[in-house]
Amino acid sequence: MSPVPTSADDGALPALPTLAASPHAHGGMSVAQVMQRVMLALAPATLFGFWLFGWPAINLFAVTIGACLLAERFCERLMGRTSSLGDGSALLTGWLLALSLPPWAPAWIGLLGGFIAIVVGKQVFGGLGQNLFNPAMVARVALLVSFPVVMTQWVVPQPLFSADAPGFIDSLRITAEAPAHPDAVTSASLLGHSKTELARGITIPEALASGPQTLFDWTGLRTGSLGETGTLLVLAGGLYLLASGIIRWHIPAAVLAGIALPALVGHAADPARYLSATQHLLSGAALLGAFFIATDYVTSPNTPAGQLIFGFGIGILTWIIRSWGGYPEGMAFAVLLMNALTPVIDRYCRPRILGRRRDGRALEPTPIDNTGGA
Amino acid sequence: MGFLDKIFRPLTRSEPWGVHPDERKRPASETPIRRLPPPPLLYLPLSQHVGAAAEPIVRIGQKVLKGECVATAKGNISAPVHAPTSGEIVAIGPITAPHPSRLEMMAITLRSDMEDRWAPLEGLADPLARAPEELARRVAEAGIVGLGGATFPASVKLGLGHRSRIRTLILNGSECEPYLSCDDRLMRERAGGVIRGAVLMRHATGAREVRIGIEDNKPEAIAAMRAAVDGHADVQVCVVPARYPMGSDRQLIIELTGIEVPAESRAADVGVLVHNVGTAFAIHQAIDLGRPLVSRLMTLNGEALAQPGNYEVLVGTLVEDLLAFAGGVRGEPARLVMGGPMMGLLLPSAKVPVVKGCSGILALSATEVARDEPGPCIRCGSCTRACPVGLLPLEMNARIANAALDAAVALGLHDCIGCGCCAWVCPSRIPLVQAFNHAKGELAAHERDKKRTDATRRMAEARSERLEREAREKAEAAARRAAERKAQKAREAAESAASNSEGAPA
Amino acid sequence: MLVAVSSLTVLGAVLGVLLGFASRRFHVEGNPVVAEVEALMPGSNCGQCGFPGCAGAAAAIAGGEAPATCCPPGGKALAQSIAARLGLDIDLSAVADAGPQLAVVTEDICIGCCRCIKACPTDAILGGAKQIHAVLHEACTGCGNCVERCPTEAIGLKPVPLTLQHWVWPNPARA
Amino acid sequence: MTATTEILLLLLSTALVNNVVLVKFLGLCPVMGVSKSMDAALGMGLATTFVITLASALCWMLDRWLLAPFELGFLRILCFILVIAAAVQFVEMVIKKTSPALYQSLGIYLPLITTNCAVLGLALLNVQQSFGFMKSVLYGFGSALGFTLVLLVFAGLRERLALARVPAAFDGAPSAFVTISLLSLTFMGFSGLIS
Repeated sequence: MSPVPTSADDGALPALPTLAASPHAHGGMSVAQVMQRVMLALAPATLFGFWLFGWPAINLFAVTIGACLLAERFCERLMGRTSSLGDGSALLTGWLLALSLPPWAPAWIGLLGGFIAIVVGKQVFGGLGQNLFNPAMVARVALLVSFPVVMTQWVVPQPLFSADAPGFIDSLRITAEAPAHPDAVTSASLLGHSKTELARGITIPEALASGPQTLFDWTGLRTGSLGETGTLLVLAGGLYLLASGIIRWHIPAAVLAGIALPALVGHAADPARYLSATQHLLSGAALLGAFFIATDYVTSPNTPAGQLIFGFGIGILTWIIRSWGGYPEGMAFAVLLMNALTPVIDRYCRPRILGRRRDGRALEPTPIDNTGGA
Repeated sequence: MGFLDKIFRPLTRSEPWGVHPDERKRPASETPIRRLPPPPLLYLPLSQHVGAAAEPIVRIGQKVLKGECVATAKGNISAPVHAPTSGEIVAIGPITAPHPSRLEMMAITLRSDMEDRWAPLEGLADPLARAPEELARRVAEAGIVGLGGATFPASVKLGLGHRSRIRTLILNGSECEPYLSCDDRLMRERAGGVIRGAVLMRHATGAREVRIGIEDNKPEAIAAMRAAVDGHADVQVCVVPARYPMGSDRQLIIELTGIEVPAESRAADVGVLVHNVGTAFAIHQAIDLGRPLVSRLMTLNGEALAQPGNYEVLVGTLVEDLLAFAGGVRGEPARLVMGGPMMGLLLPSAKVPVVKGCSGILALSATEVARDEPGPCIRCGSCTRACPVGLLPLEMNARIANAALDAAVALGLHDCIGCGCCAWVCPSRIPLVQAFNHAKGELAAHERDKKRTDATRRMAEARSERLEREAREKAEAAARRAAERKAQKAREAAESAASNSEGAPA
Repeated sequence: MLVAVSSLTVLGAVLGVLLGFASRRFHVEGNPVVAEVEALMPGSNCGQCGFPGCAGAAAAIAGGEAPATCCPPGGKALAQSIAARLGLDIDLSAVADAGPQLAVVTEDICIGCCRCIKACPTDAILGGAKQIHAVLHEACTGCGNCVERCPTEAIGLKPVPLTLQHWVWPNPARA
Repeated sequence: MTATTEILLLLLSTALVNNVVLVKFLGLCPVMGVSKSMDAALGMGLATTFVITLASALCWMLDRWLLAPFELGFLRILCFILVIAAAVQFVEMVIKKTSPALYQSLGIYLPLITTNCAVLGLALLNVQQSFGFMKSVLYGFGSALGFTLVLLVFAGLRERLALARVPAAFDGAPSAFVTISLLSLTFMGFSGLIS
């Protein structure tokens, strides 16, 4: 054998390693881990919602998530792709959608919503990472526009194990939408109530005074979507996400500022017409949206500046739709509108490249200061 | 956007760049340097540096001594190769390159006589009194290249000091790559030589000051260097935070001088020069002792290795021999890597030689490599945050995946330093660096094609010009001949007419 | 009726004058695209596209009479850059691209007839009558014109050997 | 209500609430045709904005001072088309001169602004609603802004879509249609904003 090792000798060597570029190590983070942490952060608020609204809410939650998982697997099978249920993204989509639905909504709402979210909102574009709009919000808006009555029927909290809470068997009837949905338990949310009363010419303070007790309560004992009422728990989950580095402060802070600033100004100018900033921030899906929905990686900008613009846009639009629009809650619309603007924002908010100016031209070299003499 | 900039700049600039990979430098960094005896065969690639390959000046069968030049530099940017030990040249030909491509490269094969006899060498007496050019020439003759891994001929960089005025010479002792600790050991054990090299380089470049940047995770090296620096007022040891890629020259320059090197320019353009501490030590050896670069320190590390540690290795030693000396590998390593885990090159096998730019050999186990199948990008933006240059790796990758290379260039592909931070953090495990390497390679190939096309066009034009000229000349010649014939005929006619009139028919 | 006719006439006349003036004011000479496409072409005027030289092919491509993929020596890379310049969608799978190639003379068979030398658009073949010919690698574009002319099949095309300097990382597999 | 707020409200209402593309479904041809790149979309949007604004003004004058006094209402569409065609021709010449690249990328869609139903539609709507001159121009301008906005946003989305691994059955036009329908859905959030 020649003393020179050439590729001709390769037969004698063990199998060649598969070609791979550096780096040869990895930080260890995976998509599934990201999704798991978000779910962990959502868990307290979700459990609170389960307790507050009882078995029908639990049923709806299960149905919605089941629909999402089914739809995801169905689409992937249709496309001949391998299953990606393991990454948890479809589960999370279903989870977020369920949290944004009226807690006692019938099962078909959850089914249809899950189907819309996954098929129309996500798989049509190619699945995880390819969608242009937040799938859960696509489904919520589609449902809201199509079934406005069902989607705005808020149930008065009836905590599990309390006297009037429906048992598991009753809950199945509610979920299956047997007609016996007693009128007494539905009520308006703060945003909806104030909007309808305003339209009738009644000022906000009067409307709040005359409305039911469950309109507004910062501890979360209020009407609202399944997952949005436990505001403090939502906030805690959001802070956990911030602390664990899954999300960063830019989007949530900008969303909340975008809601709070115009609310402050509006309320100061005309308290009879506009709700206060506190009421805006603690009602509806403001916190849930700011921490969990607007921060969706796929549909939000990548750079800090872009994220601030994006978040602030969501906040402002939410406030505008809530205050002047035709719908009582604007978070879902605002998120989708800013989702649509995300490519434009990304395009105009690129980070500055080292050694270049923001417009992409190279920096001028700094003159060499050699006057001191060696 | 100037207004928005003003608002957002403070918010965005505070974003830290880079990553904090698991260091894994211990226990290798705590073991003293061991010297590897000469192996039976050494393979000396002719192209161990950036630039033109060296040209062999030895014949097969020729006996050489340690330190004797076996291949000389060819062209301005090149470096010679020296015999790392004494022995006999047995082959000059292609060998498998220490490169993931599995292609071959030209190399000289040397059979060691196991005597390791130095050729007669002479250091330069009182080098600080000599002309800087002479120092640079000595460094060039010693075949010294950037030992941090860039392998740019050191003398060329020293020569830059005269063309653009150098204010600060930076010695890079940051060693930000995980696993590697050879610079750390060098600074701990041979601090005096490094400082001596720094002083020589300062003289050669005409720099006013020397700053040595060392990451704060190497307290012993900092202490040793501080002790050695005593007495040199213009040499300063600076502690920099441990963060990858602190050792990238642009990042280190910002950290140590606050100067941001403009894109498309060299550090020398702003009066800064960065050299590795290993290069400084090699320059000390070359000038004070006259020894060319024939060996270097490298770290052997990785879970699959029995005895991780730092070794002084002759250039040209087979990785196989090296691993055997270090106690061999446990089981089958998942990857053999030359260099650090973040930027190192995958080796096709252990039957390749180590080269001048090799700072370490890693035998990584499957758990360390943690290779997962890539998933779709979820646009999480981790890569954007990690990128030390401020690029958008996810956007560039999406464009490269769709073969839109020009769009990737518009996003700053050419500013990418290939540090690997983006791929290290990517939760979807997308091989971003490979995508960028691919695109850069393709673009370079396009560039070559374009040059070739231009040359072709010039040649085609020259040819058509030539054909035209030939046709013209032919036509002219034909016309001339026709005219001549005509004249001839006329003459003949005239002659015959004359003869007719002159002479009466017989 | 008269009013309608006359008002329309006046309207048409006014707009016509306006446009006539504008067309003078904003007149554009020639088609700059042709020159740009020509700059992209290989420039060897090998004629494999069927047009008289690269300038002719460039005009045909810019005018939409020829596909962007009509240049065999340019291959996929050229088709791509032309398509990008003209904003066309092209089907690259139709382009046969064997990669860069070089003409090689098999010295045993070459009879030194000089036919290939005359056919070479870039003067890349050296040699005189009754002498073995050689190919200048730097000048050869791999157009293949010489291959057809050779009476003894001594000239063939072979791919340019891959070296470490020319090696390109493959595009990684993605999900 | 001051004049400024009125102008602002009119612009907002025409650009967002009654968006010409997503709510009135006018001018869909260029929206589908010229939305592959943001640069071309912006150019198309600006060209159309110019044509719509100019046509709104010219057509108002034409209608008020020529067609109405002489009772030539039956010639309205004909005359409007003539004016629009002339404006488009003018824009085409200017773009060809100033930006050949944009001219190339807009391609056939540039002369087709003539047949963009949004342009004629807005001119006719102006007449129908018997707006004053300023209001007509503003109405046209606001609608055109809405058109440009949608075109730009949609082009951005399609640029991203072009990089996505869309399933084969939805590649190209189908996914674009789904996208614009979702965009239309989101614009429903503006409904009831300005009554």
